[in-house]
Amino acid sequence: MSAATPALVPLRVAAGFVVGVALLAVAPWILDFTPYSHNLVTLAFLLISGAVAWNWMGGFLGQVSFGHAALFGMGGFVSARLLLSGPVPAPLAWLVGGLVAGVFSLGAHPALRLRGPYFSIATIGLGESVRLIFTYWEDFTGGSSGLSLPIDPDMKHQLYWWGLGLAAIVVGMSWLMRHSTFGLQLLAIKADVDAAGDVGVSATFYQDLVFVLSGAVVGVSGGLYASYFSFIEPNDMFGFDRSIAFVLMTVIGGVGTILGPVLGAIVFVLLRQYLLASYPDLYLGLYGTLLIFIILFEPLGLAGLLGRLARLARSWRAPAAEGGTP
Amino acid sequence: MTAPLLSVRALSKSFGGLRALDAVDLELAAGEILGVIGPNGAGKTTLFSLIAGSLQPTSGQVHFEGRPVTGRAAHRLVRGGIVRTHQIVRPFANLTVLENVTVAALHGNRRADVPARYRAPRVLDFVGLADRAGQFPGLLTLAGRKRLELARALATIPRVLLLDEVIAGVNPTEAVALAALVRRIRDELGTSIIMIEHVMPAVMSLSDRVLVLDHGRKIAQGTPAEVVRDPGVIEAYLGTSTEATAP
Amino acid sequence: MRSRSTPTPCRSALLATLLLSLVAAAPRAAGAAAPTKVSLGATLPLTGAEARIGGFFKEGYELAVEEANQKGGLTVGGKKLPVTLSILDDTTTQATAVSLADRLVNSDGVDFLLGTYSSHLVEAQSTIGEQNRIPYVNGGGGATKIYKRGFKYLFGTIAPVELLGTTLMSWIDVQQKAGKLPRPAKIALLWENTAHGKDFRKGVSDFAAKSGGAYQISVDESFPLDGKDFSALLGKVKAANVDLFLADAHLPDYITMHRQYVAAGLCHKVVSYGARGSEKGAVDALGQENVNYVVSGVWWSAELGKKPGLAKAFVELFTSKHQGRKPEWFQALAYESARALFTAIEQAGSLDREAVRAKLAALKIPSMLPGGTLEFPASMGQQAQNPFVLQQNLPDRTSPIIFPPDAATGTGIAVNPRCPK
Amino acid sequence: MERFIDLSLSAIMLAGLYATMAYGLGLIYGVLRVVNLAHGGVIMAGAYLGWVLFERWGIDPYLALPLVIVASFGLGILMYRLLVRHLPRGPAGGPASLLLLFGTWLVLRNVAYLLFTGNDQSIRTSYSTASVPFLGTYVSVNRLAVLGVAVILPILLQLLLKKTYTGRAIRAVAQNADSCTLVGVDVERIYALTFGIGTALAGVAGLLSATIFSFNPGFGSGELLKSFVVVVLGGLGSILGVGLAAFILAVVEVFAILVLPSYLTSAVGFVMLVLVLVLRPGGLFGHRVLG
Repeated sequence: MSAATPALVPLRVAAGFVVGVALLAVAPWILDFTPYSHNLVTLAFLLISGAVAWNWMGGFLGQVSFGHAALFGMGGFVSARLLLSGPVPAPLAWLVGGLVAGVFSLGAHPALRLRGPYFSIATIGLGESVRLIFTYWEDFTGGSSGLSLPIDPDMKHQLYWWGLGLAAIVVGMSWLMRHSTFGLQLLAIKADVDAAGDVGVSATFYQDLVFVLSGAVVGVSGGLYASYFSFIEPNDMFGFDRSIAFVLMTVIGGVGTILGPVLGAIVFVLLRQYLLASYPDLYLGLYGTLLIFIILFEPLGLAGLLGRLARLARSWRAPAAEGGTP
Repeated sequence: MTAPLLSVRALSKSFGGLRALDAVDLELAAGEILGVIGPNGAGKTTLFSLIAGSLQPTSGQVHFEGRPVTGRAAHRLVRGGIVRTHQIVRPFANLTVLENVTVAALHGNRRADVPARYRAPRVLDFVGLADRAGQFPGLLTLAGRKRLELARALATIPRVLLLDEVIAGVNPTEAVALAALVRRIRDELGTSIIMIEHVMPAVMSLSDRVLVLDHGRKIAQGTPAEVVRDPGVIEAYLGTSTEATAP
Repeated sequence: MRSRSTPTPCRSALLATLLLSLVAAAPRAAGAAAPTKVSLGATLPLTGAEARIGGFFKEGYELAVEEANQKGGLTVGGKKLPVTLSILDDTTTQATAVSLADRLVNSDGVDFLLGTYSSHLVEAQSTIGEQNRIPYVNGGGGATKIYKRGFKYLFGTIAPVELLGTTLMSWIDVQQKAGKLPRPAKIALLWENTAHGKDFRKGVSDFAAKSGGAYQISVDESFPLDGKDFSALLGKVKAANVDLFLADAHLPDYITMHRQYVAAGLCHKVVSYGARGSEKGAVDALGQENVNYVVSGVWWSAELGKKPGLAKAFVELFTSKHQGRKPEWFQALAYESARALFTAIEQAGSLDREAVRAKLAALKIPSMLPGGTLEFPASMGQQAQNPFVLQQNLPDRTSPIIFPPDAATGTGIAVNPRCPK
Repeated sequence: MERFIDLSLSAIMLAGLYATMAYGLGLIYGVLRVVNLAHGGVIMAGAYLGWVLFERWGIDPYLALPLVIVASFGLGILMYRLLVRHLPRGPAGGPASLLLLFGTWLVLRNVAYLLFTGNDQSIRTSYSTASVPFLGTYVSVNRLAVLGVAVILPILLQLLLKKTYTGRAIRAVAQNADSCTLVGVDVERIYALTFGIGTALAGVAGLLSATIFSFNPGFGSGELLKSFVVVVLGGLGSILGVGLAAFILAVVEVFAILVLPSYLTSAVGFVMLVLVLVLRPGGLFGHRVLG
């Protein structure tokens, strides 16, 4: 799977991907989803898209953003405004929301030359100022009382497939990024931004590009989210907690991996839905402990853990043949 | 001699009150190896950073193939054909040796006729790292990492290669091998080279001409033999420095 | 970081699908057999920013359910059915409030929903009731805009916060007409930037606008929830030299702001923090001498229980269960919400959601809320319009009701005696 | 004129508070190059400790200062030994340290929640609302005391850094950890001590904040953000810069009310944070390490 081999998508990967997506697309009928499960999986798709897109910045480029809620909220409010303004088809509104969020993310361009903690702190500052300003901006966001969209149960039902489509596209993009020379350059920037420049990689260009892509996807998922909940409010959409959620999902799942953010988002939904409702006193500590353990013992998160288990299982099956290779 | 490939005019750089480089001129002809020597803090690495675009000069010009390139960003200069290596090697630790080179091969000289993914293994072969292609750089010896640094620079198909102490720090056997590699780069690939080096025997034997810097100024320039006889150089550098004779 | 050590794509896809089906593996709601119980569901903020109040609402709901079950349950179509209530924690988060309500309806199969607390959670969560055509009765979402969306299944026992501003101004107006306050009176209006604060502001400023110049709003500023330093804002109030200080704040902001207010040597003829003022927590944190004469407006007060009636019965029921602790408006509104739903169910004589919805829409029952009657007028988006009661803290540690006159248990003191002449 | 005096006094008092909040964050960054995201959690812990001491044993918050310092110093040492020590150093460790300490903060919050529930608490002393007349206006006694601590703390810190062996070692490690190892300084020990001192400062900030604000387990996030702004303005790692930066931030925030709606004045700090990071990454006063 080296980048030096032709970058065509291997048949096995493509087949697995298509089968997986197709299975999920027909799952509501096969598994006879209750409306609740249906909605929950839809939500998982939206979170997956957001987490995967965050991971392009945080994992592939190594720029940990604590301000992605700004882009999420932007996408959500632009598409909500469009949907409220007249008979705009919802997908168009989401797309426009995403595009605006993508362009909006360029506002962070000056911060992109900062690296490491400096960048992270700058994104906190950006995110919080955006939140305050947009909460104050009544005409656009409805101020602190937010915006309500008309209730449309059919639309909410269909969001399952829209969400699946978005998640599939985004995961596919992740795979392509990872296994192309494009991703190789992102990794080079992550490793050493100056050295990357010295071999001709334009860090500025790639960081801008990835940030715009990430912002656009997060924006689209924000738009879908607005349609899903029919009510959005700036303090929630732009909130610091939401930015943190992107970080938590990705890091717990496995930062810099393809599968990690997907796992992380699913675990996030599962935890919130089943554990937290019954053991509310423990959820912060649970996330905190997970985070600590992952940073100290398994930097690749759940994805890394699964990889480890898989290798362990393999070496168990063939103990004699290939013991000892890492 | 025809028009120089690279010419530097009155290049200066100040950091606050400190004048790190003071009105330095130099010219590099096609296919030439120019050695740059001088005591620590003489401004050698600053000179490289200015030419390669890592730093912005305070004043002065750089011309490459007759066109002004002063202050252009590093990644754009690489595409034009000027590339540098670092004294302290900086491989991308999270990429394999082959991938390290592939990244570099993606950019660099537009006149390349071979696609990046085919060029990278050839370059590795050229520097003698072909058998290490799948490893991560952390497993290489220092000499190996220096070769990787060279390979990465070469993968961009440079016209001008700025080598910052590629030989210093490795054991004598490897030093000889690396010096031979530098010569092969010029002889077989036709790349013009400016090299900063503390290892005197290597500089003296490889360089066509040598430029001596001290306190940010050029104090001498000429063939190795001329420079060694220059009284100013002897006083400023050879006479006082112990490093001059160290391997 | 070694990035190539993830499992192979095929296995990954399989795994993701498996995990997602785990998400989807929620039990299906039971089918429509003959009902053996009335099952209700609610989420409340039991953790997070509103945890304290979430707990109060839980007390109110539980009291109503216990009371109903002690009587053998609800009489539905001639049969006594016991009531069950499952309460989940929405962690004061909108998204959680929405998906847990979804779970209650579509997975746990509850018959009806009771609401959560605070306007933004109710506004988000009530969409679930509407989508699933299931009655949703709440006592925690007071913002008028929640009820302006034309929802048919949403009922609020909590009167609009706007009315709080109006009631406060009505009392002030009485004092002004009695010559105790200057005319025109200058107002400093400070409101937290939430739906709550915006409604309060609207109530006050609409009243002032219609007063024909009797009131002039000199300072009109919002502040963020959990604001920390109000000194600059209070400096502005001071410079404006106003007569009336009308603010709307949550408890922590009230404590922080009022400490700074007192320390800055401020004093106004009328001081109010909207619904805040009489709670024990505030008195403990600020000291009795500093909260004296603060006027607060609430939806309900245990003071109402001093006169015989429904409120008295409720206060007695509550205090006997909670070792003498008195209920606040939170428990009362929660209790009234549950009771309104119970009444509608019994009137409908079935658990049919449409029938119960219709009964709720037509409901008109005697209530312990100020005004004495609870109904959900369609013209107001099915939000109850009961008046507020104003209380004033007195140096003897009581907070009698001072307005409206029919509910009053004491007389209001219009010019704050704390202020130097 | 009176308005100007009012605003200036507000700004000075606020600056005192901001400075106490930011010293600890600045010190830890200056020496360990680690952004202590758990800073807000330690502030919260300090507030609760002060509250417990005051409510249970009636110890005045200012008399409780030494106890809180010792306890949060211990907490810091523990956090360093158990967690921070295991982080990779250098640029790669940056994001990891942020996340690790953020996780620690979440755990601290949860512990506080389990111990004290989510209810808002506050400390009310006899002087909580007392004030003294000054230049025709009133100044809160408690805020004056906070200002006093804010002025004394950096002086003590400078004395510690300049006059004691440990202090000199801390400064040396801040300059260059590698050469310290060579000359026999126990760098690990210095790191642990610094982290402890930094968290002790955060604990003090929490205790002082608790005398002004009401708090709950979520307390500290606003304080953390303000500390970021101050530390970045002052140049990450410069103690005196922190004091100056706190003053600048407070002045800008307080005087912003003359031109901005009150609600937006808190956004001013964040905008400044971003501008300074982008335009002058070394802080307003240039980059100095424990100057």
